Amino acid sequence: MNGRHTTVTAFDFSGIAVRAAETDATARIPSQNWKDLVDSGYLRLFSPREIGGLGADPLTQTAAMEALARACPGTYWSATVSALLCVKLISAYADPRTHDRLIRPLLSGERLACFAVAETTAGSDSGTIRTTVRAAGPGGGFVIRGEKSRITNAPNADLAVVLARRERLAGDDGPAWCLAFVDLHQPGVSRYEIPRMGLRGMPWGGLVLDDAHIAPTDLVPVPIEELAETMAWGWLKNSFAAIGVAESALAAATRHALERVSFGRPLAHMEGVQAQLAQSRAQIDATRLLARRAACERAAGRSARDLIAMLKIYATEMAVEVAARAVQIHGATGVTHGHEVERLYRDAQMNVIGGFTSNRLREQAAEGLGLGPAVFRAFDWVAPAGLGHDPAGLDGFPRPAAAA
Amino acid sequence: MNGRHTTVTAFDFSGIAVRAAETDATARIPSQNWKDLVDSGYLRLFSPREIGGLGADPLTQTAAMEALARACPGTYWSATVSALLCVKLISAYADPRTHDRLIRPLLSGERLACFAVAETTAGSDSGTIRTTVRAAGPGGGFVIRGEKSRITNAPNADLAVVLARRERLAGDDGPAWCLAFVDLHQPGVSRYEIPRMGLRGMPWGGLVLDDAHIAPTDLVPVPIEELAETMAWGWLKNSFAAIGVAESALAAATRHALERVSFGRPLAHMEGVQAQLAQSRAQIDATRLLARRAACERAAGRSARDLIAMLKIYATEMAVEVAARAVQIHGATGVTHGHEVERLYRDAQMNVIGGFTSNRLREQAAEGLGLGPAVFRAFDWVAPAGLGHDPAGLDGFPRPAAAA
Amino acid sequence: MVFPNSPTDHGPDGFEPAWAERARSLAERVVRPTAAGRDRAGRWDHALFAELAADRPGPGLAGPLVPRALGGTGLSAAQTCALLEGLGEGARDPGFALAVGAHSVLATVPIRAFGSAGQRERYLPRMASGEWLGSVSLHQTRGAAADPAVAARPAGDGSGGWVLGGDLDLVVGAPVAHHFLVVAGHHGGRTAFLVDATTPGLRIAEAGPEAMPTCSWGRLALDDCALPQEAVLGTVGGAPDEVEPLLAALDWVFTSAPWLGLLRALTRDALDGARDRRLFGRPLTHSQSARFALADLATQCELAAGLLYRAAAQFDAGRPSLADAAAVRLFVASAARAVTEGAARLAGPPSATGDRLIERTHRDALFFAETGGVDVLHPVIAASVLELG
Amino acid sequence: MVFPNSPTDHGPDGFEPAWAERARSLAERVVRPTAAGRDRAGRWDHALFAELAADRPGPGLAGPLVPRALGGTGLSAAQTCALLEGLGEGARDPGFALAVGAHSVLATVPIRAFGSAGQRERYLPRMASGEWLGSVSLHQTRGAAADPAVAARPAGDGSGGWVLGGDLDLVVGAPVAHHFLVVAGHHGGRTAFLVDATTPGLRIAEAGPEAMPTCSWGRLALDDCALPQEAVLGTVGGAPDEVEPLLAALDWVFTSAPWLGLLRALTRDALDGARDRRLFGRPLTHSQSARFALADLATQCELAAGLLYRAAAQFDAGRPSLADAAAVRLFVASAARAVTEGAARLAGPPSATGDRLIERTHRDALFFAETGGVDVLHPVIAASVLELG
Repeated sequence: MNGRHTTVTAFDFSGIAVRAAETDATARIPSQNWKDLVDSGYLRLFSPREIGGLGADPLTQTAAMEALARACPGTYWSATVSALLCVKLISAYADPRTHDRLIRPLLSGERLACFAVAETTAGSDSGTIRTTVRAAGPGGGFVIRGEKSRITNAPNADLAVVLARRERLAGDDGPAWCLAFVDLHQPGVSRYEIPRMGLRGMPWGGLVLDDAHIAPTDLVPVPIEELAETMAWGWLKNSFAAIGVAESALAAATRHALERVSFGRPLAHMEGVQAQLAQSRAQIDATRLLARRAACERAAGRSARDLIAMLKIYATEMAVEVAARAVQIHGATGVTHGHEVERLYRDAQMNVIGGFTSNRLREQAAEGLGLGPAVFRAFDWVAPAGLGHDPAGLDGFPRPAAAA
Repeated sequence: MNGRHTTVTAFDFSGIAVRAAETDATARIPSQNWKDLVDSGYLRLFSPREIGGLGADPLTQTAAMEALARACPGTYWSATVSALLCVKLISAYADPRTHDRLIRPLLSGERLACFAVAETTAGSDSGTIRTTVRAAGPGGGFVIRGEKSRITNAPNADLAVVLARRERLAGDDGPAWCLAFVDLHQPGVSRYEIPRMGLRGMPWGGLVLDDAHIAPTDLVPVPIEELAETMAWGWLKNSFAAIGVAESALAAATRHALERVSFGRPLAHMEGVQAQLAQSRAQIDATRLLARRAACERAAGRSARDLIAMLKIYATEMAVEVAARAVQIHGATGVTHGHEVERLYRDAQMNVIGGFTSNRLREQAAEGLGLGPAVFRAFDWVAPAGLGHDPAGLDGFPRPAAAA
Repeated sequence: MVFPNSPTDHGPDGFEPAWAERARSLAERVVRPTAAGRDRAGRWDHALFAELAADRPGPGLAGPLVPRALGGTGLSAAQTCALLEGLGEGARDPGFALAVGAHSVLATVPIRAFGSAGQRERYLPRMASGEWLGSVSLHQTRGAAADPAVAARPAGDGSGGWVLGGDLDLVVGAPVAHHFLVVAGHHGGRTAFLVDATTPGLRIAEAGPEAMPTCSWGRLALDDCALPQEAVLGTVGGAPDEVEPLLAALDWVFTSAPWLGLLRALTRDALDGARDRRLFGRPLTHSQSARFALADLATQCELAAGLLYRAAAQFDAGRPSLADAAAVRLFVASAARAVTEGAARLAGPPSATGDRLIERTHRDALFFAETGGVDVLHPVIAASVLELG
Repeated sequence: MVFPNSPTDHGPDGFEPAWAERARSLAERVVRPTAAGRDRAGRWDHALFAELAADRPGPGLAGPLVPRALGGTGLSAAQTCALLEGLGEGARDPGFALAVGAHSVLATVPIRAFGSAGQRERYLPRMASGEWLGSVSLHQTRGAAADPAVAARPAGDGSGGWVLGGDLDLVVGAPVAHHFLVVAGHHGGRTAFLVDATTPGLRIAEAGPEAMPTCSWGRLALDDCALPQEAVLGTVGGAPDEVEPLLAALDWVFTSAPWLGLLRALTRDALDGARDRRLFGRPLTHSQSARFALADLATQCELAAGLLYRAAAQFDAGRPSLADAAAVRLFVASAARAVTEGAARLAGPPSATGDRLIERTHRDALFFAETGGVDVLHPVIAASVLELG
């Protein structure tokens, strides 16, 4: 059986799809989108019933993710960061007593969360993170200070899950990093938007935390190496974003090929165009099958982290390729602002960059293959190997007495 | 010797480069850019002295093209369409008496020209062009009617070189198509802009010609098959745009790699990043060498049309690849709106689409290899070959009495 | 709110790792030791095949898709795929794995699907036991994309028999096969025939490409071969609906299965090799670029696996898809090139020793890609995407 | 206004089509007829080489870069590149072209550049005439990227002589060579030596990869080989500045040159083949997809040519660039894979006849890519881009 038809028809996000061009153009997710999302149950799919979710099986989850990503990648990103990634982070690490207070509003759609890792001068390397949490003093709790940048949902989230350094007092041997659950509606928080190439509907920007307050129970020290386990949900999110973008681009290219006649020949009848469509079809299918497998592995309680890393690399780069083919099949109309494939082409590259980049994930996949951790050596080894400078000419280096 | 250093330092368009981000953001070429272009002699490089040009040798021309494309692809496109492509078209086909009046202002920068081929429902296939020229009646001259779309410089050009059908009277056995040189400052002309993904500084849009008037000498019947010979100048223009974009992207990636430290390792010292830079370097060099060769062939009076077709395909797709690598090396900053590599990534795809698309040019290159003209056959041959429907299962088609 | 039942009739992948592992360890023990030598000599070793066929209650590689009632192992398509994957990985011999797949899938399934009761009872038990080797030409596993090479005409004696003439190249295991599945063109259509090797007028020559030499290539010359009515497989004129699409789908899926195993073997070798190899005074595994390449090889294997087992599961569900089968072949052939080249890069210049798996798979991957052929696969997939063709 | 003089010392490309054509027609007449047979037999044919060497006043393929005063043809680097391109295209024999290039460029130029007057007079005239065949190991044409395989120590008898020990693989034409250029590591650095085949303690075995068999591969075992002071080529300890970068640049440029010719031959074959081949009942040249593929093959050839002749022209200008030479090899190796695969696709499944150029070049292109090695080429180019390394 051909699984893709199941996924496409299972969830109806057609209203969101109709508004996708507007969402991109205005850089705002329409409120009706949120209403549709709440009604669809999407926000609850990824969580078990115990915490207010629907406990959907993994194939339902993946079908829903793909359907939403196809409808509107910007809306997909915003909703999935909050309802999947942030909820997983909170439920994996939070104190059960505070659990409910933070998670329920995210599942109901009343509140929106962001996951704040990157900073203005730091990407996926936690070693360069400067945002720091320290004890608030006599009043109890903690305060956090620093700037997080290039964060999905930062401009309008209610809650931030922030990766920060922990100021440790003498005798504190706990992890050097922590997750802080920061209420963003407080005086110490300001935010800004960052305009960008694609996924323009998605809220994206920075958070400036100026001694923002954190409740005592909302700080969780975490071993940094463990965190990647949960962050892999984010890579899975990007992968389905990529699948959605690619599938939309292929559908648009197919429609155009069937409609367009050039030199008296309908594009769909041309082998060169057929080859492009066929390659896209095979690549998307391979990606989706791997993505579903990864989701099922996770649902079965296995990490699948390295598999998801490999998936994210391929899926996101594949979608760029498929979107570029769709642009080419469309020709000049495909780069006209507001055309669906123009938007998909811009969106596709965002999935490559968002979360860990391909190179960062290749590092991790390699480590997962048993190659050991990355070993750094300064690039100083070409010259000693005799390959550091240009050679002499056919007659050697200039000599006082040049030979015949 | 390493030719690339010659080209980069030969022309100083640093002022234009400084304004490139602004040019993209405001979608307007600053007037100072035009002043710089006039002062540099750029607009006169491509024309012989007899018609007011500088008669520069081909390597100087290519060095200048690359330098301007590196500085600002949008400005490059606008200037080169007018001073190279349109001037070549006019001088190749126009009556020498009208020559001067049309060409001199383009070379001096007083006027700007556009080349109008595509229409709202037609691309590179002249067979689908509907814009038509007919005799104006007793007053003499001609009138032109139709809509041209997705035309560089259409929003602000003074003169349009328009490819149109010719209404032929009985007994007129001349070519069915013509080039019309249309003064755009007249009542029958209206224009519009088309927003688009990249090359936003370049004026781009449509021309609506509503019985616009054409002087008797400004209409030239042309055999359509000859026109590709002159249009190849446009493909060469795109190729250098691509080389400039790629070289800028590589330079930005190199700078970033030297500055950025991740996980305690400067990017420049990482073999994965080095591989990306090395591949880009080799690809750009190969492209530039082929581009220069093509320009020299043309300067020597040879067509090189098929060589330029192959060049345009590779150069423009190469630049997309190089720009994508630059974005990846930059990570999330590389997709932030206004960042140089974000702009280059958007610009790169425009060069693929502008002029003839890669597929159209592959068609032509194939014909140039002696494969004969394209032969169309409707896509009806998979089913007769036994590959048109899904096979039976392991037990054949469902049978009344299923076998053991 | 729409909240569908998710498809639970099968998992998302249909992997059968246990069967792959059984075949892998058997092939590693039985086939691999002689692979390099047989490859150099271009030699088919029937004893090896017999040993794999006789491995009961093990995988029984000769008859996995023959029903138990007819003496086979009665495995599912997914299990058979896993067997072939394991065979590819363990044997490290693309030609031998091709011959096994040609026999146990390409020559077997059309008889199971379209054979008369008589044909099924005559051929399948002896094929499942390994006594009779069945064979096909790889020119005939992509429909009639190529111009027909064999022509048939009615015998004209009222017997319902036929006379076949023509030449057929790329016949897997021809010199050692007992019978051949041959599609022939005739006035009014194309028909499939079962042609025994002993048929008068049939000459079998050893000849073939340099790739996959251990499968024992051959060429058939059919010179007025008279065949009885019982030699017709399926409906007269029915090949375009029956045997042709089935044979294509089977080839694209099951001939790809050993390649998945080969890619896994190459990837593991590349990992080991990169640990040993030194460049610029340090282990190659310290190079970020080499690490990236290894990650990409592993990724290709996982992607290929997903497509392969989806297509196999479609057979088991009774709804094979020609387009999805074509996607398997397209992707696996491309992965075979990428993984072979990546493995070669990581291994560096070849040494004079070693089992030369990279050289063999590199040579054979090109052949594998050619016989699939993007010029056939692309239109088949595009026909499905476009609903044309 | 800046209005520079354009570089007029040479054209933008430096192509030498007349020399390529001379070599092509000679090789087509002399070498090509036996290429497939020698490839199967893995045989070096010295008579062929002698015939090409003796072709005066023709190209004189044995000594193009040997000055006329020393008995050579005294051609430029660009002309030599053209000769090798033509040889590749006409001979259709990657191994033979490798052996010619190894002798006439790799083993010759270091002696011309760094040899003493005595060494130049002893070796170059006999090499240019084809009497003596010079040889190198392809392990030593990428600097000391690999760990050193040969160790040297001073003879210790005050003679200034040296004693060499170690094993060296991938030696082109070893069994038939007169002498070898060998770089050996020692305390304080690495030094280049000229080692005659008759040196006591040197054993030469026929052994090598399966690729390029017509070059006559061999392996050197150096067992306390005593060499006189006169065997040192260049400065003691000077190999990292002298022979190593030169040998790398020469290999990357001149060993790539025959491949450009091979790619042109493959492209022409593909054009002809596509005209003859039929698929889905019509000529393959009617398929848009096949036409696109042919256009891309031709494009790869033109791009590769530009890089190749730029690098050759740099030698003639006395300013060879290691990074630009590496770019040649990187691009040509990648083009070789792409063109071979494209040509194979257009040719379809191989027939049992034909000269098997695609199979040969496919096998050899992988070897060509491995011995260049992106893991060496990328850092060399990146070092130039980054001004690091």
